[in-house]
Amino acid sequence: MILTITLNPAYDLIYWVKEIEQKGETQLSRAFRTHSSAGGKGINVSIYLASVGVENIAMGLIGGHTGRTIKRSLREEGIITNFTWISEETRSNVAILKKGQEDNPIEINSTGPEISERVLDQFMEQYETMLHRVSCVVLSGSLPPGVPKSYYRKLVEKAKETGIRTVVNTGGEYVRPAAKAGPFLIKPDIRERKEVMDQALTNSQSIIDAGRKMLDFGTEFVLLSHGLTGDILISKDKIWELKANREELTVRNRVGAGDSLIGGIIHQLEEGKSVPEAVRYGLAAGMASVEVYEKICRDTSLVRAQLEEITLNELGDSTK
Amino acid sequence: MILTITLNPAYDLIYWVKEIEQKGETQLSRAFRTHSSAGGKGINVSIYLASVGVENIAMGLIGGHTGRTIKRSLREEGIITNFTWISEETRSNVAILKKGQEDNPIEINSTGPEISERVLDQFMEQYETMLHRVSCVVLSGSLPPGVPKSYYRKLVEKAKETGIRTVVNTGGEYVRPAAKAGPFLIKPDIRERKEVMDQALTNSQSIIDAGRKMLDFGTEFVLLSHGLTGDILISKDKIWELKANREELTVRNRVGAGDSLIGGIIHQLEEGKSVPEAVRYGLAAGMASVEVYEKICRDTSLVRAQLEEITLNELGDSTK
Amino acid sequence: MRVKDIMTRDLTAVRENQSLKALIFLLEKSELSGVPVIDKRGTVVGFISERDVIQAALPNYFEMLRTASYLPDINQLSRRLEEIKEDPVSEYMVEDVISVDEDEEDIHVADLIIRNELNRVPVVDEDGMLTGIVQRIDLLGALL
Amino acid sequence: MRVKDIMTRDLTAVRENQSLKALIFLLEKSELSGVPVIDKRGTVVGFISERDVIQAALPNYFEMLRTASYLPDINQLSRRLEEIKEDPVSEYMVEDVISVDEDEEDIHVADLIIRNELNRVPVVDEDGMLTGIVQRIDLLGALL
Repeated sequence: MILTITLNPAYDLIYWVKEIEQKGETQLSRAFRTHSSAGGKGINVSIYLASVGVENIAMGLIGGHTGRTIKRSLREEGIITNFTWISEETRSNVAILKKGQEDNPIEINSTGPEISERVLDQFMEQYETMLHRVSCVVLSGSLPPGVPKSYYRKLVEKAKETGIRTVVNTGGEYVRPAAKAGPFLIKPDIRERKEVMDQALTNSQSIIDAGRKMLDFGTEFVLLSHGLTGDILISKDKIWELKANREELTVRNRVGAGDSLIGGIIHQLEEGKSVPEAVRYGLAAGMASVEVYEKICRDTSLVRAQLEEITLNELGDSTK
Repeated sequence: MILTITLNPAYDLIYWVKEIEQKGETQLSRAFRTHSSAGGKGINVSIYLASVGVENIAMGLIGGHTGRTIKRSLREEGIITNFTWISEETRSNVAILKKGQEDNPIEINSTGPEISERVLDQFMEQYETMLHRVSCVVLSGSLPPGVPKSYYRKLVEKAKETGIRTVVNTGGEYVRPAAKAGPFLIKPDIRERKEVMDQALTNSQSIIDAGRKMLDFGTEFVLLSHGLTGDILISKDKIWELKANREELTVRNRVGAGDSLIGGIIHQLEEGKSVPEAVRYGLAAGMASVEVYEKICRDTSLVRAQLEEITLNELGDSTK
Repeated sequence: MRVKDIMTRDLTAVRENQSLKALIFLLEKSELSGVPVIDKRGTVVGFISERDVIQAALPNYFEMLRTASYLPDINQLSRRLEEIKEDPVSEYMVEDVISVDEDEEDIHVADLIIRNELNRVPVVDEDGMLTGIVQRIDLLGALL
Repeated sequence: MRVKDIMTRDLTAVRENQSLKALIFLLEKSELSGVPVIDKRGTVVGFISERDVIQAALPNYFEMLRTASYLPDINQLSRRLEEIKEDPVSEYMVEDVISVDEDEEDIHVADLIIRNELNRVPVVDEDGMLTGIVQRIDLLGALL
């Protein structure tokens, strides 16, 4: 059983538009297609996992009308829910995809409500209870206001105490504290800033250096998926490079691609695959997700087709 | 008791952003303020009316998670709800207001779900039942796919049979059929296209000519609020011009201004005011709504302040 | 406090001539376990709930469940429901409906709800027209 | 069909050491009338509902309502609730909780729910850990 954590969930609204026209006093656009779904990175992983039949529990903080909508829609997906309620309304995020420019969407996010200590205590109680019945915890996304920057460290440590694997997918200032707890796998999110652990990512060597800093804290695997070179997976004693053929991808919607990657990795680890093979599959799941309008690609044949476009090579000894 | 009809409601999400920046592969923006609320033009009128203590019933078609959210949030506003359920999800509309350019928002609307005949039959039954207990019906906004263009005509006629006043606020192709039924007051929505009843609106005379065409069908009052000249109110035998001082308005959010106008008119008619005086108040309510972040201005002192900026002049005999 | 202070002003109801099928659609979408039945003018003429639908499909179902000797097959129930789904709700509703008016004391409704183990009580005006509903939860919300 | 085919896989519950105040917050936000009570490991140790809270605040409230002679004041209830709101739920929960497991036949749960007039029955695994809930509405949803 997998547990996903989304401390700052959102309801995702995706609009595909032909163009945005000036009409009278507004720049008006009528969407020719829309997709809405419960979101936030951990929840997206849950949706991916449920779509391939991997039983999972979604935890996190929800509130108000939007919170109820999220809970209901996860229930319809077959995901086990165990949320902590807050008094404020959960945020909604918007992505607008203009025809022909789907690879450069307009994304409007809001910060999300401020979280009180009382809520965090309640969440921690529920989290500790859930650790009794899961084998892997996925910690994804940013933290909402009011939650200490080091919160992922605490969550990873609690899981490790109980002997549970942890996978962390977060960006910016949340990477370092999480890495310090030494999770099983960490994938820093570097879409917004090509930097991690104060290390600018400019070429393969800088990526490997940044990865090593995280391994030093006891992290077992670091995945840096970045689009600068091939994607790089680093363990204590090995480095792998994964090269995907992204040229021929028809971009329909990038939202959820990174979460499909994490979902794909966990799905394959559950099936007993090695970490490098699982990562290769995860990349394929991410690429397949980009090619469908829905946030998550539910068709595994599309994933398998992408898998053939990805090569996995051992680069050598990471200690050198 | 007032009845508002919203056949194509939406959940409105409004985001205020500082700028939209290119970050990696997306044009990302974090909203510094958000406002979400049940919407659609008739529902906005209901919210306005409830805010000034005018009892009203909201009817229309809702579905799915968003439909439930709309129903709940109207309940919290103190509005009586009597919706008809559809199987599909109600749409969400988005407005993005960039700092310094609040008067030119980006608006993303979707069409809304296709409505079946069975749902329309069900709605009509509920509508006819409600006509036994209201004194005025407000028909606002566009019609969703599947609803005949002439549907407002049918609704206005049913209300007139029972001796009930009707106020219509719609645009484009929905204006003519509604006008044909001869409602009490019609306010064509010309924000998108400065044209009504096949008459281009270029100056006062063309506005008066377009208005007369609607009066010929038995409509009692036509209000053309347009920003070309002063706003013009036309009855069978009189014309009034209303001039507002819009120069000093600080635009915070235009969404809901037109609905506050209609709400203000009905509020004042309920208090026994004449139509021209009610329209003057309505314009003030619309202007006050533009100056607040919320969709509807709930502070009547702001409306009264705007009222002083509006002059009402009788232009003369409309039959000449 | 009075009923008007705690009631939910929602007029969700089913018309007496509507089919069980339409009722089931309404209960499912609105997530209610039962709704008032009204006539053309909006006057409350009955109340119908999920339980009444089951009773309609298999009149002796609850009886069968109560006697441990024989447990009926759920498919049987679904089949019977298929046969009667076009029937009007008026055939299966409870006609002797308990309702309250807006000016009654909340304690009186509390009494009605608890005494009769009700989840929802329709609120009507002097002409018997539906003006809302008191839910058990509204009552508790007022207390807590 | 079995319980696992109709159950809601939601683990909303209250810990035995949490306060009545926390319970009331949870019931209000989640719009549930009652939730299972669990221990630190997630084992179901009881069930608590709005009704139990009222009973806790005013033990003889329902009695009073049943005897027409005297109707209690609702404010009295609110005051008592204020006094006990920091008490743990374990003091007021129903300990003898009826639960089912995922592999039981749905008809058996139907029987339990109807016989005992329950709205919700917790589902537990072989270790007694909460895995979900069967709501009366899930049961009917399966039929209709």
